[in-house]
Amino acid sequence: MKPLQEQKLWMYEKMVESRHFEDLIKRAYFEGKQPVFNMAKGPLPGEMHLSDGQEPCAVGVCAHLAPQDSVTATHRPHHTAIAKGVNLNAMASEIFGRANGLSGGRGGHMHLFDKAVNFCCSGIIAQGMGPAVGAAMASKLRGQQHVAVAFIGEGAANQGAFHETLNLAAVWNAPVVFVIEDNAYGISVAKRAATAIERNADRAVAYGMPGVFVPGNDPDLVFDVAGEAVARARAGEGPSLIEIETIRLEGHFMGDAEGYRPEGEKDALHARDPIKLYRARLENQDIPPADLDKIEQVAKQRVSAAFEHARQSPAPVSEDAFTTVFA
Amino acid sequence: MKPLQEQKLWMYEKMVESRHFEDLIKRAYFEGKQPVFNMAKGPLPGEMHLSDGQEPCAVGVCAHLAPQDSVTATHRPHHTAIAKGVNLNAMASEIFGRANGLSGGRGGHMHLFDKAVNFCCSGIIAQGMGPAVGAAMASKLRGQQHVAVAFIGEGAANQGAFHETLNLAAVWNAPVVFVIEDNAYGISVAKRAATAIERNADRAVAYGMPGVFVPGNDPDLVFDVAGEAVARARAGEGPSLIEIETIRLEGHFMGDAEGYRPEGEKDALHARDPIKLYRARLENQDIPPADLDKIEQVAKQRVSAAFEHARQSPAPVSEDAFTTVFA
Amino acid sequence: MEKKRKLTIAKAMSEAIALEMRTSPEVLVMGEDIAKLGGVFGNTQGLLDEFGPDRVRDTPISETAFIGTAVGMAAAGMKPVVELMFVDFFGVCMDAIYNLAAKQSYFSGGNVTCPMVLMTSVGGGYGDAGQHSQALFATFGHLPGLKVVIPSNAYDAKGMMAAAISDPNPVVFMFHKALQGMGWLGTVPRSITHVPEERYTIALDHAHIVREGRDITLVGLGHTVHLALDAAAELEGEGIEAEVIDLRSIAPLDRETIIRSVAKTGALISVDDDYHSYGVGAEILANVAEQDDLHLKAPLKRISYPDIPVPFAPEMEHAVLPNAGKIVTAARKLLKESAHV
Amino acid sequence: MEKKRKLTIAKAMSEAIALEMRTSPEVLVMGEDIAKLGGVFGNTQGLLDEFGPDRVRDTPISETAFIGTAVGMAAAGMKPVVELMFVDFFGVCMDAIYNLAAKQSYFSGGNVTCPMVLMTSVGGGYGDAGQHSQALFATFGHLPGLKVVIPSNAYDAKGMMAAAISDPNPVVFMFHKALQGMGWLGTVPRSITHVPEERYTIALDHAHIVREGRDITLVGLGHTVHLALDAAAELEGEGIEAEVIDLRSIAPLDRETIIRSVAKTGALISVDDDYHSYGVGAEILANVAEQDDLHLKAPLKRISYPDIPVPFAPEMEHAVLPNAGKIVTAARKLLKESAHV
Ligand SMILES: Cc1ncc(C[n+]2csc(CCOP(=O)(O)OP(=O)(O)O)c2C)c(N)n1
Ligand SMILES: Cc1ncc(C[n+]2csc(CCOP(=O)(O)OP(=O)(O)O)c2C)c(N)n1
Ligand SMILES: [Mg+2]
Ligand SMILES: [Mg+2]
Repeated sequence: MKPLQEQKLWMYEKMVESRHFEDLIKRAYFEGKQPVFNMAKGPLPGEMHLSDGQEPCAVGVCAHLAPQDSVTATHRPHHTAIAKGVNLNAMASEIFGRANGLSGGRGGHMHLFDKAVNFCCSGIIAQGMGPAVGAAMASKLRGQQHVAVAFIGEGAANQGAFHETLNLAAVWNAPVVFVIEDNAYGISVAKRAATAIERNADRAVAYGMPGVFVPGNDPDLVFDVAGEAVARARAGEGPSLIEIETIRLEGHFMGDAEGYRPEGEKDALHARDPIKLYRARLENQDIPPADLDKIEQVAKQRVSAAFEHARQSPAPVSEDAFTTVFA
Repeated sequence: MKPLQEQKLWMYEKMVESRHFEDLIKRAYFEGKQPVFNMAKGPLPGEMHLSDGQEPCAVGVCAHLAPQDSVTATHRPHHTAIAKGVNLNAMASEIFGRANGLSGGRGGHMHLFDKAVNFCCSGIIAQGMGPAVGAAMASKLRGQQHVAVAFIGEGAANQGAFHETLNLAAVWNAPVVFVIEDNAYGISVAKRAATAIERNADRAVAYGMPGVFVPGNDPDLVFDVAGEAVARARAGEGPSLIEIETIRLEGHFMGDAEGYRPEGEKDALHARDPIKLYRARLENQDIPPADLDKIEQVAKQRVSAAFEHARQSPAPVSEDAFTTVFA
Repeated sequence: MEKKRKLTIAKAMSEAIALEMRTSPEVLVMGEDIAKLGGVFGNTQGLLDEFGPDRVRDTPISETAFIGTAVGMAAAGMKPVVELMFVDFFGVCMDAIYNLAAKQSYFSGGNVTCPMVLMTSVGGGYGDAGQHSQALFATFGHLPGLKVVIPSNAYDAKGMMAAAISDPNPVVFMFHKALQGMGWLGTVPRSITHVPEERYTIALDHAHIVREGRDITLVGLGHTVHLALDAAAELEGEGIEAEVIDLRSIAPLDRETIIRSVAKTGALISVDDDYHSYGVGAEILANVAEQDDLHLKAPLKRISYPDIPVPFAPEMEHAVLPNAGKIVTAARKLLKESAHV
Repeated sequence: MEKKRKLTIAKAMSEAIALEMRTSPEVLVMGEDIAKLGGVFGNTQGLLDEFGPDRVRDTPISETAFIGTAVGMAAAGMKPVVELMFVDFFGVCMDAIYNLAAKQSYFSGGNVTCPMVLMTSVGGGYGDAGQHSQALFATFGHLPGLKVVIPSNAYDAKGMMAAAISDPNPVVFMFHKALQGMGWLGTVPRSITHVPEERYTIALDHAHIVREGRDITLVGLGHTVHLALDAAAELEGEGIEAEVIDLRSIAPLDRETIIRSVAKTGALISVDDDYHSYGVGAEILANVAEQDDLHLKAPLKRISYPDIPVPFAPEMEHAVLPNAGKIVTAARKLLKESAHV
């Protein structure tokens, strides 16, 4: 399944949008945290997990999804959220902890819920997988054709929830796709030090479902493989597992010095920046650079406006802490 | 790896011993629970999970183990405990809740610990697997050649702990063998309704370890396959997974009417009683029936003596409840 | 005379679930052995036959997966009723319960609710030992975002289950094995009550005064309500009138009803069968101790399960469980001492 | 003058572990990111270099597996120190902790011990939101068979870690992020203390009176000890002498030290940052309320974290956390009211 030109441009746009989102986060994050880095300070307190480099996973998969389809994401959710169409203003406000954020500032960056596009995420490794199966089963039981996608990291594939949910989804023939973003690290621990086999996609045989490895961090290849899996799910043919080779261009969280990486590894990664590579490919495919510039500009503008919106939005009041605990 | 004649006779003996143990439990269990079945009453209160039919799994594996090797078993532990050489008197006393039981009556039938032979069990599905990896790693780190075996049911192979421990054991090259007793049911739920693929042994590929399915509930076949796996572990070549086809001749627990089994299934099972079949095979191999009778008699006598011992042993006093919570 | 429909809690639960399933296609039931078997504790009997395997689903032994699945279904507007067979198994799936279900509303600022019921059996006393006999009320009550309820009789069980399924929030519905009405577990006869055929609900945030009295307040929940009632009956013979409160819910906890009662009686014994420290009794006592206008005639008292694993042998288990005798003795002692003041 | 070795809790922990590892080959460390990275919270810094990858083991993200593995190692006589990176993750692995580790001694009648340490970070205040900021003290304290300790400063951390590793029982060693001494988390300066180079132990079952006073007892643990000390300093200016108790351990709980103090002061405020209901404060208050010979001059009081998930935005989070101001206000109020009695 090859992306049409407009799908390619959409993927490019969303990758740029996501990257610009992270770039603006980077700047804002260190405000108030200088000269001594203190996570508690500044407009963006707490941990911050950026998605730079992993954009192809998000766009290649979400290109196949409608708002009615569900996505559960992880502690590293921005690219996924943006590709899924989460409201950018409300998302930025949420990450800035503002009263008009997705949850009014209660959740923060690891807990983004947007009901309008059926997006959510959780900070506990692999635990979003069950809810994805649930969304898929709800659709199936209602006779709808919506699918669900659970995104996880390669480190999460060693968590019990991975096994349980893949098995359950297979037994119940749930319309769900499990997507592993293999960025080779779980914080500081290399995949090969934590995972018994080279490719998690091969674990799909344990559940009688297709498992496909997507090399190269390539949006078009992800699009292709994810397209098959989503179509399969929509057609009622059951779940699939996809593992995408990707790269993490930033530290695990902001402030991570990445001393655990072998000498030189990080530099090599930057040469593989998927957005640059994709742009080069599109140019090679005779898309005028000016068109791409324009897309880039619009996307960045949208993100900047969202940040502006967030920064100008009011903070919650302390009493808000006590509401919405219960519906 | 074929069992020697003395190993065959040992396996026969332990199977008979185990079955007689369960037979005596059956009688004792219903004491005080008549005419209305009330689990709380009689000398053996609480749930009681019998192992009738599953003896080949225990003896075929434990035939390769020395007391220094470790076994972690399940909520259905009697056959495994007996094959591992757990002190029969102390075990019977424990199940009767007596002061001289393995834990002085604190643990009961699902919590049998015998340090002398490195045996323990846990009533929470699949949770004994981690401790088996731990015993294996302790041996490895100390430069010893002891191995550990974790027994589980086929239903347990859908629990997260299964996945996590197999992966960890593989990554750490732990001298451990994972043994699944596939009796086709987890309480009332058939394997095919709960497990995405036909054979759990095939899940071993997800961990890069050998996975072998043993058909026929056959002690000699189990002996063969387990022998390879134990030798592998002892040689430092890492973990293995074995799934043994077996049968559960009694209900999940005592009192289970088994209404969930298809018509006639249960009767057919009895024709496959592994002890009868094994005896027939031994007789075919020219072992004099009288020798087998003798073995049987001695084994049963040992069990009966253990029950006698248990029944005559004193109950704990209430204050004992407060000791050994901490060492 | 009104015809009595005497039902067990098990039957009352399945009846309540069936009523909700009939009127709402969004309700479904999932768990281990809840379909073909009808639940190890009988509370889903008959549901598979009536509603079929799509809506009454046996699961693999994968609590993390199927409880997480329920959370996702609830987010999508379904109303799953899931069973954790024994509360003792919470350790394999608590994240789905306390970090997902319990926080879904909050993390979404109220935009995504979590209308699910987690029903789970609690309690010991029948020799099932340390991993199958725990109550763990406080373990659940301590974590925000969950409603945690426990019925003491069939009438309440039906109304509370209906309310739980209708509630837009995750409700942990704990049923006590000693009250469940499964023959093989024995049953406190008082838990088998008249249960009207039609649907009704019982509020999940109100304690219930099951017996009025002026001399001392006995607070219980689930099984210990019956122990308190037995104790009250015995104390009556000695001229002591005990008020007995059935908490019904520990989260939210109906603090007012307790405090109002103690304001009247001036003495309190809390009785529960969960572990002692950081337990139910601690919370009950603390609430009373925080009040500044109560005139107590005796120190507050709690009877609970000691801080030890549940032992198997009945000689030990029965000795350490709360019982009516312990309540009577404690009440006598408190009131006697107070008389000397 | 004695030379001061000012260490953070993080450093004190790793130093204590290293000392035990040097003398006992049975001690090893396992957890996520504890080897190469030296622990997300710095408490295993340097151990990989000194002891190598056999004894300092990074694990997969498989808490059930590696904590269960630790239980099996402990059964075999090793002394594993394992890390659960954030206590908030307990939901994926609690069975190994509370049904295996905690009950190994009991289920074996004392024949098989479980000498392991589970170290885990607790607490919020730095904007890490609802799944990374919880304290969950009572969640662990409630379950029998575990020792549950939390140091408030580096001196204590070193001695308590040595004691924990030497203990034949499972010890949950909770370290508070606000005290850890990682620059990026900020740190209460008072938690950075002189730490002697040599090995020493601090008993795990004794509370510590960190400040004496006659007017009111303030009980805290971990971070809230410092809040109580700050409050005490402020109250001193008003002529109120507060006694401050550092619990150090919540299981076992040193009930006597608390009761003795309240017997002297006649007033109590318990301060902790775990959820309110069925929490630490409940247990502290209940213990005092059960006494029959205390003469209290005011109702008992607890300050804790409310029963809500931890909100992300600082405007909400900081408002709901305990702080010195809240303690001062509460103390003033209690003592003022008591003056009117
Ligand atoms: C159950 C659980 N264990 C540990 C953590 C801490 N943690 C947060 S992110 C992370 C690494 C995750 O690695 P991976 O799944 O590969 O995702 P990535 O960060 O690479 O995107 C860990 C261990 C957690 N959040 N939840
Ligand atoms: C985590 C957990 N979930 C559920 C149970 C209840 N339970 C006890 S035995 C059992 C079935 C186990 O099936 P299997 O693993 O096949 O073992 P078998 O009983 O057939 O020997 C179940 C579900 C439990 N003890 N632990
Ligand atoms: Mg990764
Ligand atoms: Mg089975």
